[in-house]
Amino acid sequence: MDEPTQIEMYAWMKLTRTFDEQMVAMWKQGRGLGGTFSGRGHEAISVGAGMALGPDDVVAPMHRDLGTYLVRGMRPERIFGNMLGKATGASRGRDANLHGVGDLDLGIIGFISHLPQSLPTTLGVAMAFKYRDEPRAAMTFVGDGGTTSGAFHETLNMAGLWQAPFVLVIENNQYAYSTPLDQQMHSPNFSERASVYGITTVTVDGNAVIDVFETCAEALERARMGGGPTVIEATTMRMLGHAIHDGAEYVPAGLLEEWERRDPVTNHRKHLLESDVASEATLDQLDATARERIAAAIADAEGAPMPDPDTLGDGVYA
Amino acid sequence: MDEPTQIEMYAWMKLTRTFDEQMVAMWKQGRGLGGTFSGRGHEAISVGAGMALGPDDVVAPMHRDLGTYLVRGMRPERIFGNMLGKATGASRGRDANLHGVGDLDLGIIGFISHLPQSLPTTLGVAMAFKYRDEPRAAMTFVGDGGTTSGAFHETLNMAGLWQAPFVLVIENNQYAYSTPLDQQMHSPNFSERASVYGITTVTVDGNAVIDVFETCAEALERARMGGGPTVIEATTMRMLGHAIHDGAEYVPAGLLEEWERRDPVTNHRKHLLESDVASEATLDQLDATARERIAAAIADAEGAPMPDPDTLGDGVYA
Amino acid sequence: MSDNFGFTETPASSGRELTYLEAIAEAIRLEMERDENVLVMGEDVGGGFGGAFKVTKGLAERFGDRRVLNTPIAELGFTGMASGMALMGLRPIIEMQFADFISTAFDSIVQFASTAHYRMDAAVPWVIRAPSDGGIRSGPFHSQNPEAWFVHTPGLKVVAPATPADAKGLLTAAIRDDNPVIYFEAKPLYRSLKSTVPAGEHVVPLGSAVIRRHGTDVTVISYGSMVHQVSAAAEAVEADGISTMVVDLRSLKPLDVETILEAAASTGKVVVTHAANRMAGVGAEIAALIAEEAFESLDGPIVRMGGADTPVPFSPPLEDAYRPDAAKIAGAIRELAAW
Amino acid sequence: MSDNFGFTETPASSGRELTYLEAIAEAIRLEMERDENVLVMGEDVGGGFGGAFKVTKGLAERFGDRRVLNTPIAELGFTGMASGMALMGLRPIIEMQFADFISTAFDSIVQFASTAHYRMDAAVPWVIRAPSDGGIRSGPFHSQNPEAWFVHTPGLKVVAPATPADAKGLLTAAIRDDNPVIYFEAKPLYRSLKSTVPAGEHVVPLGSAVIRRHGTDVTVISYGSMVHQVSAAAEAVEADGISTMVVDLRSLKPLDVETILEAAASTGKVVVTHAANRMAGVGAEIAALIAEEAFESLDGPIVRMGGADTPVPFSPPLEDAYRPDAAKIAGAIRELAAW
Ligand SMILES: Cc1ncc(C[n+]2csc(CCOP(=O)(O)OP(=O)(O)O)c2C)c(N)n1
Ligand SMILES: Cc1ncc(C[n+]2csc(CCOP(=O)(O)OP(=O)(O)O)c2C)c(N)n1
Ligand SMILES: [Mg+2]
Ligand SMILES: [Mg+2]
Repeated sequence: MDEPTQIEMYAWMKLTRTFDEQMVAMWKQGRGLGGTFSGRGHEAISVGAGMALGPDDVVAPMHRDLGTYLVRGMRPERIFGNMLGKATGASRGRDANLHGVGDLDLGIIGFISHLPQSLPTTLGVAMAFKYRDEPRAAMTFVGDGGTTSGAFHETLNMAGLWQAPFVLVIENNQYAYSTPLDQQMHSPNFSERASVYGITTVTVDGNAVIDVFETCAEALERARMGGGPTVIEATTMRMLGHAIHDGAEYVPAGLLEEWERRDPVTNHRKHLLESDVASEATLDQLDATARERIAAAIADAEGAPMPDPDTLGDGVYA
Repeated sequence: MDEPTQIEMYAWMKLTRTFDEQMVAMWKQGRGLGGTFSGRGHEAISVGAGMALGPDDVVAPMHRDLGTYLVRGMRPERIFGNMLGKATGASRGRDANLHGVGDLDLGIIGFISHLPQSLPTTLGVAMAFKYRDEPRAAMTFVGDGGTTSGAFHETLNMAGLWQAPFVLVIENNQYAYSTPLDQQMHSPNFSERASVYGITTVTVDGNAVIDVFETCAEALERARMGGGPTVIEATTMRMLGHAIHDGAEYVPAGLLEEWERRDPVTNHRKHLLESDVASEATLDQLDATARERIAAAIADAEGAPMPDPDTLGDGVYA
Repeated sequence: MSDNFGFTETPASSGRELTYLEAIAEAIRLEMERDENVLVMGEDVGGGFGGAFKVTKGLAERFGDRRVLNTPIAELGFTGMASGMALMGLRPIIEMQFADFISTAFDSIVQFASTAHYRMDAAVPWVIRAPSDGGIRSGPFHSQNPEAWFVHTPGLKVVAPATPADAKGLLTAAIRDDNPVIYFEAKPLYRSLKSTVPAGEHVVPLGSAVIRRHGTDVTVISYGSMVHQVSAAAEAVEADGISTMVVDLRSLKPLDVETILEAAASTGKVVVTHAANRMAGVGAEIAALIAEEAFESLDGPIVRMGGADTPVPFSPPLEDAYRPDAAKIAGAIRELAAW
Repeated sequence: MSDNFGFTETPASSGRELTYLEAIAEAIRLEMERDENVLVMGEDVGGGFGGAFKVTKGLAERFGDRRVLNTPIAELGFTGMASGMALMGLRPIIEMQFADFISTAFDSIVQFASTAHYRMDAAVPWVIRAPSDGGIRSGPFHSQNPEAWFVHTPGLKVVAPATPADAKGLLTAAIRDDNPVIYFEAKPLYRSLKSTVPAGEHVVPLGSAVIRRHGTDVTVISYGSMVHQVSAAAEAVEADGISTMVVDLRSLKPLDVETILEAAASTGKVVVTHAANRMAGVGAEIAALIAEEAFESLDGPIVRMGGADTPVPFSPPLEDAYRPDAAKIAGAIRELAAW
């Protein structure tokens, strides 16, 4: 992989991590509105997948895929604005946190709360590409928890049947809210589960951004070329609670320690340094840029106006 | 297998077939009401599975499982009565054809139209047995078509997770209405699809009543003894149209001819004769009994009163 | 057969007689010819079969499998899929095999399709064709009229044509509309009702009701197949000297509030009727609207007639007791006229 | 806090102050102690966690995992499963993590559970606990009030308590009822509302409304958290010399028709209000009922106030514009009183 791309990965992951940390801090200080979700630990997946997307591809990210939104060009101002219910937010005050942060001009479908509704929707996007014979792919994400829902099965069955240009990333982060894998399913054999539908399956270390990127890039290219759908299981760990209010006392401390050692941002930084791809100074510079970028976004969002209540009814219909 | 049981199988299959043929004839003569479904070709499955059930087991049959209702003790009068909308029908005029033909005293849950809702419902029955630590099993059926629906996945995932005393028979009859298997799924690998959930799977010739019986009996016994769920794929062919009005012109004639040679009733008769289990006279006698039994049931149902319109609101609530 | 119902089709120019079903099929075919983005999907709609009611018969031969897509039994999945297609500019027409099965796709309709534009400015232009209504001995799972669930849901549009001409015109409008539209077709009318339908392009705007019959004593508001029962009832009470105004809503969401209120005010006496069960049905909305906005003009209670609060029973005497019909409606008109 | 709302709890004997949430938890615990067939199931309800809102906290420790079952994310499947359990005599209490997610289980509720007794004489005694309602900045998918869908569906019962005492009493009745009951708990009240709750057995029969405040000028009918806004509005308009009767429906299906009609007739002026969106909401049923059955007693239009016909927006100024509140209700009362 070329060096600039590897450095770019770091920049996006760091921007994502910084956003996440600042967001958590704001909410803890009572400067937030409603609840919010941290994607800490998921940066390699969200950034790796996001960077693998081509300009004409479409993606429907989830609540822990902040990096994908950012890489795809969603300005942090619009995301913080959304979280604070501002008129400048992506949903203009209509939807909360990362929900509804969508923009078809950027090829992003906003997060849909009811799990896993992004699956059939994204299959439809893929089928539209197929219908028009366009070399484009559609990608979405699902948590381990979302895979036990009926829409998972219906979508993958049809994706396999029609060999749609569809890529699904399963973010297996060990928990669905408080529920560990062994209370969700007999065995977390995600690849087997997907392969019965006639779908290519791959498992990847979800904390290794280069691996995620390459796996996704290959799957997306196969999809664009008519090679059909892929399901990628990316293993990782949810490092904070389910949402901001959740202390996640139910997660064994040892598990978090183990995964902390595998932190995707730290490890990619280490890799860049050890392999001499980037210098400490370069990376420090990227860290500083991320801090500034996020500080500016927060300032913008906090300073932005609330929506005018008279706009309540606007946009219910196209 | 002991000889009386083999003969009993013939008796039930013949009763089922005779019912089915008389029903089709009635509807063609305009003596029916609304639509109805033939289970011709499915007798080995419905009778074999029905006979495998223990007295305390519960079953939720489908629209082609007439034999299961009969074996389980649902009197033909109540079924014909149901089909004709009579007050004496199993649902007292409320539900149509085999829909709603249920009676918990007989351990039968009436057919539920929305496919495949009998799956989660039957899992609940199984979980109730498990909750009370009773050595009982719950069984239901699904067509090839019903397997592509979300409830299939949600149910099997939970059945595997909790190792419920649950047995599912997939009646793979090659079609869902006009839609052949290859337009339903990438590959009709039902056993693989079920085994990913941690469920024992078996495939059986759905036209061989002894095989069906033995497979089901083993699965039910395993379930009762705490050995967990089983999914049985029984391969067969829907020999008539989807419902009475459907000529099934979309089914290749050759396919029907091939399966006609594998007719479950004819073949079981041949087997009984060739293996000297029963004489021609014995079987002819059973045929005559079936004809009389069904003629009596039809006469009873046709002579029965319609429900009193004043009872419209009765029984909406318990 | 429309003569039986005692009213003339609104747009009667240059038409031919088509059945209700043929009018639906014609609308689909014309829109598929006009716009490459229009496609049909659902269980058994494709190949030589053409769907449970044969509405889509011939389309696969004409437009190919790409535009007439047979789906597995997966209403939740394929309706969600249609939303994704619609986001990309396609205009899927989804056939529910029966309206009853729409509950299986419910989550996707009421949570995603209905909110996408509000939340992310993205249009979801699909149509669900839902063969609804009973009276033909189909039992509780093939006779439902589930429109109220959707009329209550913001972001959807809901229509229910009563005539072949409206069946064509409303479906054309629904396909061209940029929002998710649920189109309830009355399956008892499929082959039993034949009347004049304009040839070529014919659009009936969503949100416009029509007065099927003018009258001065009592206003009866209805939609779908029930309009014909109302017209027959109006005919019947004329012999008693009662003059009935008949309003066919056509669109249930958005409602044509102006026409409803004017028609209610003009007679001061109103009956609202539909085949769906009465409790919290669409009739409740109409009655509540009038009770609030036309209260001063009212000369009597607003009478609602709907199905009983039971599942739709199969047996003829029970189903007949369940459903409003011309005789029951005439009774209600007479009683209200005498009030 | 209940003092703010200006009304006394109905069954105030021998009680202690409990929050709305504690009252729910107490009902569940007492019924689990009383009847071995009662169990709790849903996402995250088990273990030490006790559900997203901690309503079931402590139950797993007390009753074991067998009776407090953590489920995967599979609302359709586990609600259907609860129906099967109920057929076998168990009494599952299903927790929807948010009422909003009930649409995912919709098919199973409206097609199987609601029709089983009518079609096969088999009781389905489950309760779905659905944490509903907004006003707390949770956005379109965590603020819904979806009761109208279920009130329209024959065979279901629907309740919506407004006070801790009713929360306990209605949940107890719902668990003991032999039918499927949807219990909408108002999550904004969970911890904000604390008032007297009878200790020990406490049953509020399904189908009985209660007059929260007597008055002679205007009757306001409501349920759930909105009752508190109505009470505050009644308090406010008293200063203007307007005497308001406040009806808390408690049960939405079956409705307490007698109390509704008497309360409406006694003042002749009625406001109906709820947080769910107005169009074809439960308020429409109430208004239509009154417009038909109490027409002669009416002295003014029946005023409905509900949420706007939009998804529930997240941003405070939008959500405030969306929801009825004490000030808006007081405005409506004043206007109607002057009519
Ligand atoms: C149908 C549905 N039920 C319940 C929820 C509430 N909910 C939101 S996130 C979540 C857990 C999801 O777990 P998983 O899919 O593993 O994703 P993760 O949060 O771990 O990234 C739940 C239960 C929901 N959003 N949708
Ligand atoms: C959710 C749902 N969608 C559609 C239908 C209509 N329908 C009834 S039977 C059937 C075909 C079922 O095929 P399969 O499951 O293979 O059973 P078979 O009829 O072949 O025995 C369809 C589509 C239904 N009952 N439920
Ligand atoms: Mg997870
Ligand atoms: Mg089949």
